[in-house]
Amino acid sequence: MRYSYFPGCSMESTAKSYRLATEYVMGRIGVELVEIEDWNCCGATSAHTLSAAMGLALPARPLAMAELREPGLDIVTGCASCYARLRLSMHKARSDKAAKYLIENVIAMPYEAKREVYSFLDVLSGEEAAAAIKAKVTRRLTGLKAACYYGCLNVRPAEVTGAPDRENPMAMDRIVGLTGAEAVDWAFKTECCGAAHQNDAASVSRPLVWRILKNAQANGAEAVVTACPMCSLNLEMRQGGYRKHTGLPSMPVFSVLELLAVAMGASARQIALEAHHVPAAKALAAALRRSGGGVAI
Amino acid sequence: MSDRQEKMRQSAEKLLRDGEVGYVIGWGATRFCDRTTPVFIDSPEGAASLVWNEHAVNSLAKYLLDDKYPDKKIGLFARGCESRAVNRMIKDNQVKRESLYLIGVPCDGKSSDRCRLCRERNPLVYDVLLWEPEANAAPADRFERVRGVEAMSPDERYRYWGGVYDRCIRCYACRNACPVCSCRECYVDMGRTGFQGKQHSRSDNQIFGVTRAFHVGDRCIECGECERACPMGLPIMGQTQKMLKEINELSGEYECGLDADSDSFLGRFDLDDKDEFM
Amino acid sequence: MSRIGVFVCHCGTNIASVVDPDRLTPAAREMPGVVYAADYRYMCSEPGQQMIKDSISEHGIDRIVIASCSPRMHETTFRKMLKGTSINPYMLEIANIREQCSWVHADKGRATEKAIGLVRMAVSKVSKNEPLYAQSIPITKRALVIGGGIAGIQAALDIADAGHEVVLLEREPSIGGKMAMLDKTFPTLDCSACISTPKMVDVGAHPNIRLMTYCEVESVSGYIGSFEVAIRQKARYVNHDICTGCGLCETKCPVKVDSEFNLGLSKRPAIYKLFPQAVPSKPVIDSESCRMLKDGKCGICAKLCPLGCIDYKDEARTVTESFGAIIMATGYQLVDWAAMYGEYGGGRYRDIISGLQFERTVNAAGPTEGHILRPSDGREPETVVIVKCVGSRDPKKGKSYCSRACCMYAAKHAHQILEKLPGSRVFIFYIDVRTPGKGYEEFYDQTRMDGAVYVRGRISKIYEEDGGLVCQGEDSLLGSQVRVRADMVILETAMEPSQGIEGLTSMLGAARDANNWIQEAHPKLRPVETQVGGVFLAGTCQGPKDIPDTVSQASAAAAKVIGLLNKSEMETSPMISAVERDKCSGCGACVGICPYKAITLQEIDDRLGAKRIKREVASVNSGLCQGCGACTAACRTGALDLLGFRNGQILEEVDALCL
Amino acid sequence: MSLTEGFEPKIIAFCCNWCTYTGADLAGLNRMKYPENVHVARVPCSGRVNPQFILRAFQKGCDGVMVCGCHPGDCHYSTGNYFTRRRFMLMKRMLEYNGIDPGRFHARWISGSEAAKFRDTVAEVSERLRKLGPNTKYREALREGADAGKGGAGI
Repeated sequence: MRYSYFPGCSMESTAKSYRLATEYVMGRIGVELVEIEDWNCCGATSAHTLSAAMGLALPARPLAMAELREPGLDIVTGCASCYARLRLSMHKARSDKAAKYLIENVIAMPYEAKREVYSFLDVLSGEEAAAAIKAKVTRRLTGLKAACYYGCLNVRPAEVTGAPDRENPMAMDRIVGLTGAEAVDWAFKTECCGAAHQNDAASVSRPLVWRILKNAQANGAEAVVTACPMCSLNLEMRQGGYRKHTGLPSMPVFSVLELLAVAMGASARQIALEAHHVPAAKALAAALRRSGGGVAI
Repeated sequence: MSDRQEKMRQSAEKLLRDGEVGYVIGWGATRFCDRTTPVFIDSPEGAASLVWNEHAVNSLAKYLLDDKYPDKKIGLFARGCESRAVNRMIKDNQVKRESLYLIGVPCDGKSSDRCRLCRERNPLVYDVLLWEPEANAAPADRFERVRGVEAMSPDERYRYWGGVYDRCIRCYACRNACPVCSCRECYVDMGRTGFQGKQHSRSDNQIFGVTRAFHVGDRCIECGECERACPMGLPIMGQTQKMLKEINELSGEYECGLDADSDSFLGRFDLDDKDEFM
Repeated sequence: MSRIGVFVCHCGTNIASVVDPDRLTPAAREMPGVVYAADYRYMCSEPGQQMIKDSISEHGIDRIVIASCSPRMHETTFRKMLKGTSINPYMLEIANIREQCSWVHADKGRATEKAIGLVRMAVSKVSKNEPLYAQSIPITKRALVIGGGIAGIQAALDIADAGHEVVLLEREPSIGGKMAMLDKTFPTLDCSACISTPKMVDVGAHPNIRLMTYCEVESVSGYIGSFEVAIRQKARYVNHDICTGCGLCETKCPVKVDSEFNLGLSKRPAIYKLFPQAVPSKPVIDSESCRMLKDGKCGICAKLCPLGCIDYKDEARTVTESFGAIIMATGYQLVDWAAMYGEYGGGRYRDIISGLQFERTVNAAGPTEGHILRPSDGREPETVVIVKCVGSRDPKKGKSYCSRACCMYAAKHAHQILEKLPGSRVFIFYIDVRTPGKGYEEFYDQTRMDGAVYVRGRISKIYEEDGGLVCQGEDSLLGSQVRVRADMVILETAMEPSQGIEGLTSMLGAARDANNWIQEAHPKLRPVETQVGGVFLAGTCQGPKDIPDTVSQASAAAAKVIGLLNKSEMETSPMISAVERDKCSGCGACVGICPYKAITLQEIDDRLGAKRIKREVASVNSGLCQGCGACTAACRTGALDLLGFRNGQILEEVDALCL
Repeated sequence: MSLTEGFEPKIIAFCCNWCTYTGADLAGLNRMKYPENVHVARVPCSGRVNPQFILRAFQKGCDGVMVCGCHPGDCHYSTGNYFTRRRFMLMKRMLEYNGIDPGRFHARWISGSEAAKFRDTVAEVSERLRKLGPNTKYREALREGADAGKGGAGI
């Protein structure tokens, strides 16, 4: 399993634990990520609101680079925003001759969109990867009730993502299940978290985060699991005021790769669990204890 | 080359010896080293006269229409062009698949101008394939010639086609060679229907030209036999290709004879067809 | 050489004031083949017609041209006139020199010139006319009604009352359809069963109606007046000839599966009647769930039955019956909302039900005996949200059309909840409220007075939280987001054509519209006919409608059928397509073009030199062909031609104009 | 110039019996006025019109040809005009490709109620043809006094 890899900007900054967990897990299950040479920002979420051409061309450039250097490899990214932008450029280059022409003129190189763009969820839910995960899980997170939050951009728009179910996707739930944790059935898997407007319209956007957390808790979840550094950041950093408004305790937020890493034996330090805003290690430690492993995290 | 020729001879011989087919249609030598002729082999011994070289130009499929109700299967050497013709004939209910034995012979390119538009060298339908499929060569620009005529002014176009049809001798070789011309009696041969006159004039020749395009244009497999057969060397595919080009533009990628099921353009409709007659 | 007579009509001054008969008539006389030409004040009048008839015999005329008003006006008149003469009624052409000449042109000289041209066209065409003979087809005096809902029931009763035999076919074990499932009907709130079950009983008892339940149409051939329909009687495993419908067998059946009639809100045994008032009131065994039929172990019902009706070896049978006319009354089904609306939970929440499930819930004969209880825990809901247009008026996710009945039954549901559950609250989310019907707007007003809260906007998401359903949407009048916590949600879902409509319509050759409803022959003027002669439409198979409209259409379709069956034979137009077999190569280009499936390829014996061969040629069914001529334009060789509008005739017209 | 002065084009209009022919009749009932150039040939359906008829009309001396029928979806025979639409979309392009001026062939949907549309269409086509002048293309050899010998084989 080899992929051209588009890390995205968050991986380099706020998502340290996500990055470490990704490296840990992919290494263990034998997925080789070939980082795209000289990749650039995909432009999310500002570029396409300012210039349609820029919105298409920015993500297309790393894709074109990837196809040039590694023509046999599909592309994978771990961020939902990046995924949505990359996929849109791929989709447009395939379906709209004018858009392809525009893209190629701006990036000054050919882009044939021959390879697919995948998310980590696509990669990890494949049969081969799932088998590898099963083989590598050494300790189980028994009884950890997690709400899988996919975010809107992993599934929408359907004609771009090709997601079979926009309301109740199950790929992450199945991956979480492999760690021994329990994915709860809840209603806000793909609801907007208001990420783009958390800075400029906080009074409107904060409640969007809160209602997601609230529904997760109402359905018995003790943690939220995401597949995107931006989703993670947003759900985790915007919990100030949540307790006051809802009377509910704050919620730890993990990336699905962190859960996998811990289940495969990674220590808290190895994946920098201490970098979380909402204390995260405790819930995992409790789950490990329940499984009888008793291994300190 | 001779290896392939040998395979063809062996295959025909066996089919005839086993009584699988009544006869085999293939190519045979002529007095001229750069010509072959279609041959009809009806004995195992005759198979030795089959040839396969770059001069095996004629499309053999048309001969099937001369024997639509055979007692035994007919063996036919089929390249891409023959197979597309057969598909079309099956769709047009002219021949039955079960009365044919198609000996697939991937084409290695022939020395004929008719092959310039070839997009499919390998048979699309066959009972046996004598050798490995060939890679398809990049065909010439499919509608290049049509675009050339389109670029002219209306009067220039009229002069162009007028000039073409002034030279037409109305021999109907184009029709006789065309694998999708399958009427029992062609309208131009009828006295009574009177769709058009038989006289040899520019007007009647032109009308024959446009009518021919209309009759075969949405089923044309682009084999180029009509132009090859034309003794006056007239560029008459310019008419059928125009039909195909317009159909392509109206309804998306359109090629005929790729299978034996697809309806032709004028035989069906789409509620969402373009409408310019409002 | 033909002997043509030309008769120029003045139409009072309508023609003669612009077109000069004194120029036209002599000009006509000079045209090739014309042996006589005359003009007269009113050709269509009694003396005018007499003059034509006299001239025909006097001058040995064998075909005529009448230059007069539009053929759409008097072609039939003059054809009738010719019936009393020596010449065939189709040896006639009309030159339209009134509507298309004297009335639209002012310049007398030029109008007269044009009239001469029009007459010349008609003269040329008529020279190629040939005698045509109308065929008459016998009418089988029996009707088939497909579908035993209220539309089929009404149509069958009307036809039977008029004295004709009817077969009423239903694929379920009982007639009754959707109306039998409803509780009350808007706007009068009379009990649905009370008005529909007596009709069901009438059907069962009517001497002219033969009920064929648990049956499906297997194939249809033939045409108006004589359809041959193969009907498949599914295996019932119960001998209905001796069964009295006592119901003993149902009591001890160990199998329990979801009840179709109660839409999964209750269970039924494997041997069952669809519902207590079923007609026929006799059970069938559902072979898919019966233990005896599946595993060969059980047989309890057979032991219980005092008359020995149970027959596990029963098999499906196919019978072929003849009919003169067919009524389609196949009705509708509700869309599968769970597959379309993931945002409403995609079927995961038990307390979101469809309007029809609510009908069963509120129905005294339903699973809760009429108590409004929510399915999850059997509690009475305090707050109910009703969502309208679920799947309707939603081109992106559902259907683009309006389902027509939902506005009214949504109001009815609100009314029933508020009446049965005092203190409850009902919110209705709507796009528009449409109440075009007698007493409908008043009913809607009353519902609002009762306390139903109408909120204009769609629901964007429903989710479960803290034991309730949160309905999130927009109040587009206030321009704000709203969220309502409900105990139960009712989705008023779109109607769509019944499953299986595609197969049935293609057997009949009837067209469907873009939404798969059966296409009527003309949206205004022939709303209960299909374009296939002898096939009529009743009820929602043609498009969404409520009960009053359904019943009206059923009676209208019945009237059409009665009119047809009252005749013993019917004349067909002889102006239809004809095949010249010698020319036909059997390419089949015409077959797919015919909208009536009138052309088939037929094998004929022929000779090829000394050899006898069988070959296929096109064959036109004169009962089905309507004479449009589309096939002739597709026929390259001209083997197909349209009688009355032959290629040769039209070419003559063209040539004549260009002279 | 001399060719078009005082020139009145000859137009044949193939009209379907159920829509356009009825619309033309309605124009008469309403006493609408339009040029005398157009002669209607009645056909049951626009789908009945064989492309051969159009070629023949040009050959025999019509200056313009119209094919008119019901609007798509309204065909009396339900689907006839969908085939008309395809057939004549191609025909129009083939004629133009062969050098016939686009103004000489027109296909139009005119319903039974669109008397005004019939009038306007006829007026428009007739005006356009008046400007174009007589059609010489596809004409068969004119009998006497024509410019015989100018073209190739028998004009």
